[in-house]
Amino acid sequence: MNVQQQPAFKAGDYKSDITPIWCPGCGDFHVLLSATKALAELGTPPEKIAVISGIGCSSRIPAYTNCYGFHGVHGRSLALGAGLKVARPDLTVMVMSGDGDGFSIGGNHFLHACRRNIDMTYIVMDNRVYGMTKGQPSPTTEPDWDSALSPGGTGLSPFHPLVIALASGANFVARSFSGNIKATTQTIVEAVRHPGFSFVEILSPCVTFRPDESSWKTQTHSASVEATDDPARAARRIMTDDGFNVGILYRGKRKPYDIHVEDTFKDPAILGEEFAV
Amino acid sequence: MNVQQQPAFKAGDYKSDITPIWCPGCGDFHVLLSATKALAELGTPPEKIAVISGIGCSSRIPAYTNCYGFHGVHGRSLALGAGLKVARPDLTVMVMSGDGDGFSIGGNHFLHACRRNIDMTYIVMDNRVYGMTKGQPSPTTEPDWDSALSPGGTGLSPFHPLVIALASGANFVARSFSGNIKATTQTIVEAVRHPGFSFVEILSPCVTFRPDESSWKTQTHSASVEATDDPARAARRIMTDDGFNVGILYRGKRKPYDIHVEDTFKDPAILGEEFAV
Amino acid sequence: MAVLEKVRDRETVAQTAEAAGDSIAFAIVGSGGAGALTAGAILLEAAGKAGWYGLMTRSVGPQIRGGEAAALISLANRPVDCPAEEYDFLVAIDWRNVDRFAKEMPLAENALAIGDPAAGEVPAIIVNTGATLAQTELKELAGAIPGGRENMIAAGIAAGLAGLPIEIVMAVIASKLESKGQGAIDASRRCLEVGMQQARAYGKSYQLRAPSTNGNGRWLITGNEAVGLGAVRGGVRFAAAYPITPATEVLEWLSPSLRKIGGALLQAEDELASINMAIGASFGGRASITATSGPGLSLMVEALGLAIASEVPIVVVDVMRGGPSTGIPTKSEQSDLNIAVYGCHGDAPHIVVAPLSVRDCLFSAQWAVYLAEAMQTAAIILSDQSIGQARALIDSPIDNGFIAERKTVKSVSEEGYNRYAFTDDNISPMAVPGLPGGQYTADGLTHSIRGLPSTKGEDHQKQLDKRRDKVEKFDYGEHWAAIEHNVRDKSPPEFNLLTWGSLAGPAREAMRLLSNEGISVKLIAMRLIAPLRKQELLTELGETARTLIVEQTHSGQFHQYLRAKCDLPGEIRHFHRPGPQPIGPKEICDQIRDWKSS
Amino acid sequence: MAVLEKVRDRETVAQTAEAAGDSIAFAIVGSGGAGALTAGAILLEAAGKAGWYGLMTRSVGPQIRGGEAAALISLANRPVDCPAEEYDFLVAIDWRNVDRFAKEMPLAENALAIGDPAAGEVPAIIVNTGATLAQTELKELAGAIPGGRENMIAAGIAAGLAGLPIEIVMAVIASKLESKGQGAIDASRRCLEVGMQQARAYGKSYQLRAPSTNGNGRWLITGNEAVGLGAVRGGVRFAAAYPITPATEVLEWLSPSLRKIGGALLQAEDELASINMAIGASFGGRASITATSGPGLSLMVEALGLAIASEVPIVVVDVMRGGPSTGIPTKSEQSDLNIAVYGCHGDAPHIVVAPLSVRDCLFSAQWAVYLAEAMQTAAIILSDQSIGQARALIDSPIDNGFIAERKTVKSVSEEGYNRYAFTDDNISPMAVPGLPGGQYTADGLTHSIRGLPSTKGEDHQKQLDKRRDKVEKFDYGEHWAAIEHNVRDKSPPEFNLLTWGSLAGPAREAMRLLSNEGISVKLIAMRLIAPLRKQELLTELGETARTLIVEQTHSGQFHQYLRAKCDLPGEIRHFHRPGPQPIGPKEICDQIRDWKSS
Ligand SMILES: Cc1ncc(C[n+]2csc(CCOP(=O)(O)OP(=O)(O)O)c2C)c(N)n1
Ligand SMILES: Cc1ncc(C[n+]2csc(CCOP(=O)(O)OP(=O)(O)O)c2C)c(N)n1
Ligand code: SF4
Ligand code: SF4
Ligand SMILES: [Mg+2]
Ligand SMILES: [Mg+2]
Repeated sequence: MNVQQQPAFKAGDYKSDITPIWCPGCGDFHVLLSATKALAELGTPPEKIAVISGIGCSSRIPAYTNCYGFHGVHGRSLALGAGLKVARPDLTVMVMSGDGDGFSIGGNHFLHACRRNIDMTYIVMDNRVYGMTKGQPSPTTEPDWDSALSPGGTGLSPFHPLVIALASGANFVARSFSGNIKATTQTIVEAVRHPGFSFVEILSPCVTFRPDESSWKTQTHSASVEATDDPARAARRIMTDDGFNVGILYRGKRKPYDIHVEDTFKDPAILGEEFAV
Repeated sequence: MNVQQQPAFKAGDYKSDITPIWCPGCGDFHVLLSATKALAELGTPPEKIAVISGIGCSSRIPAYTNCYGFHGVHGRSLALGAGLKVARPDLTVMVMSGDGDGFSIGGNHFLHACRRNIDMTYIVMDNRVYGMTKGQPSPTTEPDWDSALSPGGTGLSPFHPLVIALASGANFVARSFSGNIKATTQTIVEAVRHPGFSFVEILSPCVTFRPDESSWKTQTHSASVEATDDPARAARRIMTDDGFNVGILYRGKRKPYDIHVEDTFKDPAILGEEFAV
Repeated sequence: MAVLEKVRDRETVAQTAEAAGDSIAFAIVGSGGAGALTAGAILLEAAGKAGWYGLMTRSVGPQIRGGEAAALISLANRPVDCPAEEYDFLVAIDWRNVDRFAKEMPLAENALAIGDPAAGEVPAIIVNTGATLAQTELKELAGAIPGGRENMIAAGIAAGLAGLPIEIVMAVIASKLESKGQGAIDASRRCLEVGMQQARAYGKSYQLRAPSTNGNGRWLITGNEAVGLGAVRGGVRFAAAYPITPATEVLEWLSPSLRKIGGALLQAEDELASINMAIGASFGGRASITATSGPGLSLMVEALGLAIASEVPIVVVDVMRGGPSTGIPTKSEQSDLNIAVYGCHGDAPHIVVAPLSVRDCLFSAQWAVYLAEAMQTAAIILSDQSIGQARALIDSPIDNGFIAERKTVKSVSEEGYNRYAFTDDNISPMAVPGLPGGQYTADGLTHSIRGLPSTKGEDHQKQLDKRRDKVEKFDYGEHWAAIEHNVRDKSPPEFNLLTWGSLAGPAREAMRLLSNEGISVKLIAMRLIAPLRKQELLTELGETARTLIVEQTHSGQFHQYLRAKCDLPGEIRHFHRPGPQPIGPKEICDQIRDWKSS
Repeated sequence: MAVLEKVRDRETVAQTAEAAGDSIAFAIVGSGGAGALTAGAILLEAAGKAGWYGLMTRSVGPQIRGGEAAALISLANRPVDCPAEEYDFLVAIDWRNVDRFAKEMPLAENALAIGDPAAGEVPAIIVNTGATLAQTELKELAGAIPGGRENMIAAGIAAGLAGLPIEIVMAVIASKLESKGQGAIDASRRCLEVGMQQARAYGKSYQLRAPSTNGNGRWLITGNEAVGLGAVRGGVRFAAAYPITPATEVLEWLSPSLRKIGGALLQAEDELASINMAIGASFGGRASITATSGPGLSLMVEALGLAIASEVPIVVVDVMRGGPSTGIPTKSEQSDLNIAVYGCHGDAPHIVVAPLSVRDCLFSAQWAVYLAEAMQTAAIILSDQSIGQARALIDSPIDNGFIAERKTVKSVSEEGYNRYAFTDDNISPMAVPGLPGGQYTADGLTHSIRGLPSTKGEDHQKQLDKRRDKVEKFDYGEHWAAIEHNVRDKSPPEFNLLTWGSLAGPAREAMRLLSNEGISVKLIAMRLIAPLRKQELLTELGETARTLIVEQTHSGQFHQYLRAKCDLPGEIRHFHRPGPQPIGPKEICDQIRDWKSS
């Protein structure tokens, strides 16, 4: 991409005029801000970007950007994104999801998107709760978090998105905290630039159903070591981290998926020939 | 379980009189044999065992056993099994699947079954192909395996079932080769005995669509080291193995899921009280 | 004719016209955090304690939190069937976005609208109703009371206008604020008192007649809770859950409740898992349920077919919302009828039951569990947001006695066991895992009587016949519909009013209103949607030449469903509209009056 | 009346009665690995080269491999519409499990059944047909030829009996065995010669009349391939795939074919992904498709609703198999009509197109792509196993000219862009990503014209209206059905024969047979299932007092669908049966004859 030739964009150019329905103080506001800043830095014109999501508070984000958007059904954003990118390799495809949408109902697509390694960016706003449906435990929720649906907690050990991403072949793996706009912006920039499937987990507090997450501001700390390109090393590191380690943890070198729809087509008439007796 | 008090069972007691539809030479015959031998060794009466499957050549297995069976729909065997075990903790639940059924359409349930850690055993007959639908690449298929659906190969790096199992919390992780009846039998025995969610990948050749898999007989070799209970160590080992390393690789100590339906119930009349004004 | 009161309770008895003062309706609105809904809930409960019946629905803005909200409350001396179409008064804590709600709470002719001058001008949409406007400094008054809150002043105003005794309201508040200490309770009392004083100053009153009963045994329950309780009464001991609006409360009620009696709820990763978990548990011999809404039901249809073909009983609750696709999650519609009836691939006969009211959620859910278990098939409960999330004051409902009783084999003879054997009642006795000799494999493939996969035409045909016949020939008794006739001596009635599910409420109210005008109407509110009781329906439609069909869908799904199955006699008119606007009794009356005068 | 030959090709022209010798049918059976299917495929292709038309279906046992298989072949001097109901001869390489197939290939009165004495006794089921039995030592004869194979001897016998010239059969074999070298080719020739010699010895012949054309431009194609080709001709450039019987071949054909012209197929992890991938690609401006069967369609209905509500065009092929649930994957049925038409939650109008024959798969698929793209909605192609997996010799089909043309915006004015704007034709011009200023968010939530989520009744109603009207008011021309009348001068006809999809073939054949008896029948074979062309249908049904409806379902889904939507005139009879046994022309004739004489 030749950034020089692009007009200079500002974050505001990537923001729509729609007022988010998010609760005041929701971490997703910061994600939106960081994403638009990152897009401005990348300099791709808004009409060449597609922001794809499922259902959830976090998944409302496409309409708040000034890009093309698809607010699909619950859990299927990665499939929409994969089809779009294969059909339109010229677009920048960003899939943005929540921990319920992405890791619960959408878990299978996550596995296979990592494996497929299509050149796109997957950002999950992880608030460790189903916000939109008013506070049920998600796969990343702590085992003892009390709720109406799971009184006393689920008792289940939380899902490790980064480990799974790595184990199933994502080419770029990072974690960020929504409150840190600068780092989040930079992480998104690098995720988009990195070829293949890039995964960024953004810890994004739910002030309404998880007020306890206000502690994340102090709990998160940057990864003390540089990103590696060795999946086994990265795995070792992530499997023993405390979940609040932020930064870019892995930059892989796998070749992105390369089957795609061309810009011009041959006449399909040639396809009939094989049937002639 | 008090094996002493049970009558002595033979493998034949766990085998039904139905002739399998499998192709002559299919690896799944050996899996069936090993499973019935293992059940005989465990000594649980057939009527206290449920064998649950999805759809595929491999998933035909329940009716070939003399246990209770459920041949469900494609990809959902783990959900059937989870519901059954929570509702009937007294039963031994074995879920038996294929690589397509279990890792492609069923991938999400695999993730969450590992995480949930319900006390049951999950056996996947991995032949690295969709046998039943006549030869398409599955998630475990090599990237260069040629087929009508993916001419020249998918180009995708294969899915690592053991790594994913470990990363998502399975409590027992093993690999076996169907041709080795003795080792497979023993692995199944230990998997069933181990508390929580036990996962066994059995390499089971498809002689029809993957005749090249006849080489597995010589390619497989036993794991040179003892099973560990440290998931990080196990992960390191599995992430670098060649896929033909057989044996028990991990025995975890996580507490199994313990919410279940009781044997006797209180009168539901008490539940109305909260609504009285 | 299956006259209702013979078999069912007083809720369903036709009432004659009411004198004024027999019901009131009011709304409390405010922006997020202002506590309008809390105030409404307290008043509803207090009204119940005082002996009234009532219904509260809520309307909220799109914001997840901090958005405006309205509590819409109807109180009466008899069970309230549906939200009011006219409101007697409105208390606005502020006016923020009130135009969003205004359509849902049209003000009556001599209505009163109370607002705080500090909250700014009264919006035009309220002024234009012609309601009497009253200004009360809610904020100031609350500020003057240590720990005082505007919503409690508003509650006081409403209690005053409605004639709710302060001691009863205080009893409710005290039990809610127990943990907050006496100070909080006292502050609430002060607020109530001040509010009631204000109410007297308006010079208006909408007092209900003294209740005819003392409220003993009255229940306060939502439709979603009632579905849960009905299911457990019916025998459900296992539930699988994936949350979705507006069904989540069914699951949230079931989780702790099942635990209390020895059952269990398992939270699933998605709806594909939840329904299969329920099927697995049911295969293990436990009556099982899951609850969802349209998008989740879409994901369940494959496994529904499995339950039907493998003959493993299962109950699926669909609390309908606006569709298609994600649609309008927080609003009601009846447009999942098609998928509920026709949504499986292949020929897959099953049961669809639609509760007729908040209270009937209990009956219908319990009955549905019974039916699914008795026939070893899938039963769908088609509830909707309008009853699922409404909270009603009802008479404490007796257990209808329908308890899951699955036809099982107790022992197996030498010849062995055929899971899918043919029997006189078309129901094949089931072996529950654990029974020696009963081992079989349940299968969604076309199978022989033993359960083995078969491609034979004969096996296919006969198993399809069996599965059709078991549901078609079952004895559903009188419960397939609630039937009432408002003017008994005019027989046949001038009009049939044919509807289903939650629209039974507004339709019944319409019938009452029409009886005031001497128009004789027979209400047929269908509870059993599938299989359609064709003969019974035709008998009930009888010789009446005019039938009005009412439903809340865009395409007229119910009407087309009836047409598909039987030749409707006489002249048919069809009144239908999609959500989110509820269909009210007056609109239905207008349809019938128009027809009569045409 | 939309008389067919005006608009469509000769396949669909009504034919008058045929003299004997205008068609033959035969079967080659053998256990797995014996090569019965290979022999059949070679003969079919050779027949095409020789100038005949033909159809081959296959029946296989449950074994994945090594199970027995039968090739069922019909050849004629005109296009073959459906599998034969009577077979002229049968060559059995062995008799293993032949009783499994016997029902599918009933032998004609003067039929010949050839078997190898080495394979044991001729089974009773064959003996009892009364066919002339002929013994030929296939195994021995093959053994005597170096590299000889029994199936090639069988092919020689069949070619001899049918009168297929050896040089033409050899041309087919030579091209297939090219890579195996001259030795293999020579061995095959020897086998053929020996087989043909045997055939002469039986003293029977079923020779076809010399073909009327030379076979130039004849095509050999399966329905599944034809669906793929039709879709690509219609403009499809993206496909998403998850394999399932009997639809996999659509995907397996599309994968390399799309690649050849610059398109792409993406293999998905499941059907939830495949349909959403197709929707994503279509959002990007590419006409997109996926193919599945009933179980997969069940998993797709949620996303179908999304495509409909967000107005992103998409085509889903459902190659139907026996249902419900896993059912009978390898056999045909029409029982996914309900889910295809009614399977979405909410009100979700869309397109359902059913191909009428192997050849029509091409037309229908191409048209369906055109319709989906023109109306920005979902189109389901309801094919089935009986045409999808059948291989037919047809005239080379011309491109019907239907090419995807989506109404898009080319530039955006200052006022901005409303994705879901109202227009005269109810189709909102779509912005394709990349267009500056066209940015919008596609949404499955109820939305305003701009595409923003809305809970307003007005937005909901108007968008629902628009989505209904765009499909209802579209001009489908004459393609909604294929219509023929066998005895033109008897008007109105004595009977209407009303059917849909793949049953058009047997119904057309029945009509031909009845014209021999002077019974005048009008065939209405519906291709456009939804939206139902009610007016056109009623016009075509016309004044005929008797209409026979034929379909392959257990519950009569097609009949009920028609009833739901319109009042069918006159007397209606309904002939329906589930799979797997195909419904044949003679059964249909019997229905009509019975009715006539009653
Ligand atoms: C098929 C389906 N199932 C369930 C839902 C209900 N639902 C909407 S959002 C949501 C959870 C969202 O959680 P998450 O992705 O974490 O988003 P958050 O609201 O926390 O940002 C659920 C279960 C749905 N819309 N569709
Ligand atoms: C919903 C659904 N999609 C697709 C299919 C078709 N199908 C049947 S088995 C199968 C693949 C099975 O592969 P695997 O699990 O590896 O089993 P194998 O046959 O190799 O033992 C597929 C795709 C189906 N039955 N249901
Ligand atoms: S509920 Fe939580 S996640 Fe949703 S908008 Fe509010 S704060 Fe954000
Ligand atoms: S196709 Fe492959 S997996 Fe299936 S039965 Fe045959 S050998 Fe086994
Ligand atoms: Mg969340
Ligand atoms: Mg496999």
